[in-house]
Amino acid sequence: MVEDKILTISGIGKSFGGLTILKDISLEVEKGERIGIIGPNGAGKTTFFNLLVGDIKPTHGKIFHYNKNITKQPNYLRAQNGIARTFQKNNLLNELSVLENLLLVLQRRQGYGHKWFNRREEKQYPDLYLKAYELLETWGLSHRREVIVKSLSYGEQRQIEILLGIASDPSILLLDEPTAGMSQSETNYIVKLLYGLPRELTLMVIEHDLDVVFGLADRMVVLNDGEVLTVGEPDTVRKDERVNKIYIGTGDED
Amino acid sequence: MELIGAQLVNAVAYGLLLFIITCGLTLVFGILGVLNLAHGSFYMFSAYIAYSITETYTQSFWLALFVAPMVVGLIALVVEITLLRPTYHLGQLSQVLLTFGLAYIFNDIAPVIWGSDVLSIKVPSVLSGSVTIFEQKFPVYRFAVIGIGIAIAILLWMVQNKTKWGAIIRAGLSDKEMVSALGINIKLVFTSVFIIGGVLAAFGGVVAAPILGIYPSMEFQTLILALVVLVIGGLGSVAGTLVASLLVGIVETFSRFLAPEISMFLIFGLMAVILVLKPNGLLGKKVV
Amino acid sequence: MRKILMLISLVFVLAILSSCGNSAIESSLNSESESDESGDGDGQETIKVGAILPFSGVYASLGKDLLNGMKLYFDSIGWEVSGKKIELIEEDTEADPQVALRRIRKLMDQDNIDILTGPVSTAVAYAVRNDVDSNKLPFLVSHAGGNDLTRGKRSDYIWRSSFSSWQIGNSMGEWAYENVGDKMYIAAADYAFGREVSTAFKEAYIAAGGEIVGNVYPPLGNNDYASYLTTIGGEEADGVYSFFAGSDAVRFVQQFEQYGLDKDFTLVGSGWLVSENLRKSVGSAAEGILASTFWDYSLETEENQNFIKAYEKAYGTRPTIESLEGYDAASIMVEAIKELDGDVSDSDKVVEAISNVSFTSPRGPIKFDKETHQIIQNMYITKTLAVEDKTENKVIYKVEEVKDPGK
Amino acid sequence: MKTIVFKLVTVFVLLGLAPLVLSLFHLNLLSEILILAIFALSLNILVGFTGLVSLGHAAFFGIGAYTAGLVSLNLSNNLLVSMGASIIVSIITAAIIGAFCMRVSGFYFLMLTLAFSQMIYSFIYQSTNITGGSNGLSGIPNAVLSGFEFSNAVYVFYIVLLVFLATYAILGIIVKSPFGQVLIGIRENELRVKATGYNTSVYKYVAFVLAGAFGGLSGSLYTYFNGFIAPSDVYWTMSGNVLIMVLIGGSGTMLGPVLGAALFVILETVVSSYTDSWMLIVGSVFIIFVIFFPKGIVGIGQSLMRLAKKRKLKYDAKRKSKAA
Repeated sequence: MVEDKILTISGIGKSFGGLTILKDISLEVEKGERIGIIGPNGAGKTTFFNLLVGDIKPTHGKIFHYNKNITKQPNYLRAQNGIARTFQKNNLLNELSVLENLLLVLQRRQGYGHKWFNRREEKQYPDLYLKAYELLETWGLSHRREVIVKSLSYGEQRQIEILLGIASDPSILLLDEPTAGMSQSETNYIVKLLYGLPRELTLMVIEHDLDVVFGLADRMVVLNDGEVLTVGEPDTVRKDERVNKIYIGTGDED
Repeated sequence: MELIGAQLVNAVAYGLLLFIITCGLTLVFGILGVLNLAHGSFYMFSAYIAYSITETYTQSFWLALFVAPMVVGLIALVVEITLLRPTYHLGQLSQVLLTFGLAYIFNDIAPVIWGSDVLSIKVPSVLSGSVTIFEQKFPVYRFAVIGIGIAIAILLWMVQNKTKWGAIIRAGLSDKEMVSALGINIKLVFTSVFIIGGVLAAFGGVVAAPILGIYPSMEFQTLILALVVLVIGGLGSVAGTLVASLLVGIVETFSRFLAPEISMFLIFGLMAVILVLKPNGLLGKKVV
Repeated sequence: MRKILMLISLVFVLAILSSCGNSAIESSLNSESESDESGDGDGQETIKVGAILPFSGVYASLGKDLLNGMKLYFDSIGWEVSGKKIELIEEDTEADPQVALRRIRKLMDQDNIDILTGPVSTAVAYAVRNDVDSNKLPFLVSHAGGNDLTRGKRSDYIWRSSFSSWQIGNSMGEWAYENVGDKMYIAAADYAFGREVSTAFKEAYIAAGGEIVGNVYPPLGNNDYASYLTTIGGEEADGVYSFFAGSDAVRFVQQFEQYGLDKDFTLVGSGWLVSENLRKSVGSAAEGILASTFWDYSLETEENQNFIKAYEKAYGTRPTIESLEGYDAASIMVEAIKELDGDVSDSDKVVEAISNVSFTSPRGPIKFDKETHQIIQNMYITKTLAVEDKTENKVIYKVEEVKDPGK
Repeated sequence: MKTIVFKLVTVFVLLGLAPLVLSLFHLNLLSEILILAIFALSLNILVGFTGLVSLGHAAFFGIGAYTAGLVSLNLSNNLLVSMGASIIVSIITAAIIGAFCMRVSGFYFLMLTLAFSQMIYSFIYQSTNITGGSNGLSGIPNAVLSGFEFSNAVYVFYIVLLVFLATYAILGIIVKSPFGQVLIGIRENELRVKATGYNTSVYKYVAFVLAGAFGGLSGSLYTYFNGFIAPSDVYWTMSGNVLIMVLIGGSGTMLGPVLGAALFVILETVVSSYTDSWMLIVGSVFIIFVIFFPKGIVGIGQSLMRLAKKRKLKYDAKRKSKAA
């Protein structure tokens, strides 16, 4: 049934109390595929992500990662297995520095998370620090290394948010509105970074900026009222009347 | 059989007494998000003030029942305006700690004013008789406590469900930002609710004084018990507090009856078990 | 920066702590080799008496009464004995043994007191026992009644002028069998003292021929006795022996009456059930209670009447049993100092002198048992009567020269 | 590592001189400060580094103290035996209580820890036959180590000092370790740390047990120090006091709890000579700190230092411009 699909979502749904947020979503994701997810506010996009990463459990349906049923797997295990996410609202360790934020992700990935009897410092973990410096260099954040996160600009924090997602070296990265609230130049910068990500990394992107997402995605999923409205190539979706209708109907501001 | 029936009456009376003492704490937590550790101090001050009124100035229990909550309400007002209002931005934990500090302070003020002797309030003559049920005499005052408890429960339910204030309060329980978005003066709501919490604590102090007595450090004993009830019921849920009060009343009364040596142990055990089974208390919403 | 902070704090701590006085090493070596710690020799002009009493917390009122009683006696002799001034240094124990230990170490090491007196809480007395013993500091216990202080934890330097739990409970046993009935129920607060007193009563009562039909031990500070009272109400007994004190006593006695138990049972207990400062709060419910005690306001001896008169004049309120304890402790210390002609430099001589003190106190003739270091005194049975709109205790029986067996 | 050892030795030598300088009374005060400092440091793992506010930490202090006392009385008064037993029993207790407490957070955590500590308190209070009940456990023999008896305050002080420095060093390393950094992450934003792939429950659990172990250790020291334990050491006010120490000193720092403990003990000793209203004073001081100095004494120190630095920079700049 399941071949080498990296993610197989079969009929998942979620309701809170009497309210149904998502119903019967099914989707297969190929390795390396880039999927854009759009839909009006309240369509259930973030809930969908929360289900995939395991922050909430589905009311019904199943999720497979390769051939493994991960429906009941807790979120930290999914993260360990390579399903990483970014948050719609910046969700960082605000009182810590950029470097410390990054190191926390990297030390888990390199298996140092449980080490308790030596200080985490460059002398002890040269590889860890080297990797961190490398990443910061690539993302042009070296000069902000020691800055406390909360004193960064919003756009910079947004960059860190995405950087942390990538730093964990995931096989799938779920990006929840990566450019939300950013200026045009910042958006362009982020988009460039996203384009530059390695092709074998599977991406799922929720995005309001349709230009960004149509350029990036191989396939589009349109959600409306908790249901899949349509799935298809960006060009097809762009021309779909129903899609245009809901977008014109509601406006796309968040 | 009679014995069990009689113990049940004891349990209900004790449970409702706990409810009277605790409901103010619940209300304040539900709306302000402040776990008011000075709640016990309000309770204590009220009992002492009631003592002064009934023993020193007049003989009227009823006057005390009215005046003491007013005075304590005033104290609550001062506390809210001077201490809590300027510090809401510090976060909920800091506010708990502030009220904790207050409880320390109030603990030392009371003996300065009223001395450190054990005091008590006489029950008004109307309520001082006794009734025989289940072949056992019960003080009428216990039934009065049951009545008052039920009345307060109904009153709180009515306010919460039938009035505009209740709507605000219910909204406050679920979403503070929304309340301010509706253009309602949230500061006023907070102050009022804190005063009401203080008044309810004070009311509990007067009602409980003839049964539980007045003595130094009485507030900490009551506070701990109230916190247990609050947590079992679920933080912020008035209905939960009512259920929890009765549950604690029943468990404590019957454990005293059946296994007096471990009764102290059992109440905390009950709380631990309930929190493990239902981490948000019996009827509580999720609070972080 | 952290290093500097650390250094600063270190210096700060050391600076605060390093005041004058001889160093710890010297004093602790001294205490091992040399015998005498307290006092600075005969040349001193004042005799320092340290009092560790609770002035805050639940026992605060007891502590204040004890202090008032002591001061009353010292006032009466002008704070002077054998040409030496008496200096009283009070320390608050907060009824917390650890705090008490800290305070007593201050009294010993900083203030160099000559005699120690207090405390209210037995736990405090036990806590300080070893420090007192190893420092050879004469310690006159003026309230704490735990049996062990004059039994297993006996020390050459600790003498008790107040009472022991055994004296309180035992004195009621035989009398209750003869005058109340042959079946009793026991209700006592579940803490060491409550257990000790009720055990002493039980032994004496059974020895006299009585039968204990049941017992219940509510926790100390229990706030509602309804459940226990309903249980007791279902029992067949002539009386209920109870040990409660403070707010527990007020609640228990009041609720005992409210639940109608006073109609079927005689309430018997210790003097703290109906003590002077509680009876007003208890109200009419105290009427008819029989209690055993070593002093009562109603004692009609000349010594007692003088004491009461002086106390009421000084403080405008009736003395309590704790006031008497303080008064007596002060008298005993002064008598002992007199015998030594004011020279308290040798603690062995001080305790020797204390052991020889005997006089007629407001509570009756007292002397010390040189074996156990426990006071030998009369015990009284009182009955509480309604007088106008108040209640008064009345001594109805005297048990002479009650002596703790010491084991 | 070398600098740490150097620092430790320096502090040890400095504080080790204390018995020569201080009077017996002040030395005892210092011992008590150090014991309570260990206790506060252990709570700080939870409150300061993991962000879990416990109002039941006295449970571990009491368990450590009573275990040390009971073992000394009944089994062996060998220092290592009784201290080891204290730590083991504390760890077991913390492991059991922690398993329950990890299921809840925030206020519920605060309340559940309070509930468990009160359960332990009532057990100790009512088990008169084992623990001495309200009278406390007294007559505990002095600790002995290979024939040497810790018979006076000076010897006890050196044990306390040694254990204190060891604790300070170990905890200092742990909080800086990758493990400790995860705890700090949990304090800052548990959701993020989870999303990063950490099983935060396990980390919190380990922190809880660790705090319990060191809490028990400090309790055992208190037993050697006083030769006596009372149930009031397990009562919730003790938990409240240690929480106050941590917060006044500066939670989330290593030095803070130590300074907090020192201030608390010194203040109590000084204040109680003048007034009986000790709780009023400590309550007021506490409120002032919560409102104005939420980062505690250490926070004040840091601000002052920053200010001094700024001044110095300004001064230097001025001098330079003048010279020019």
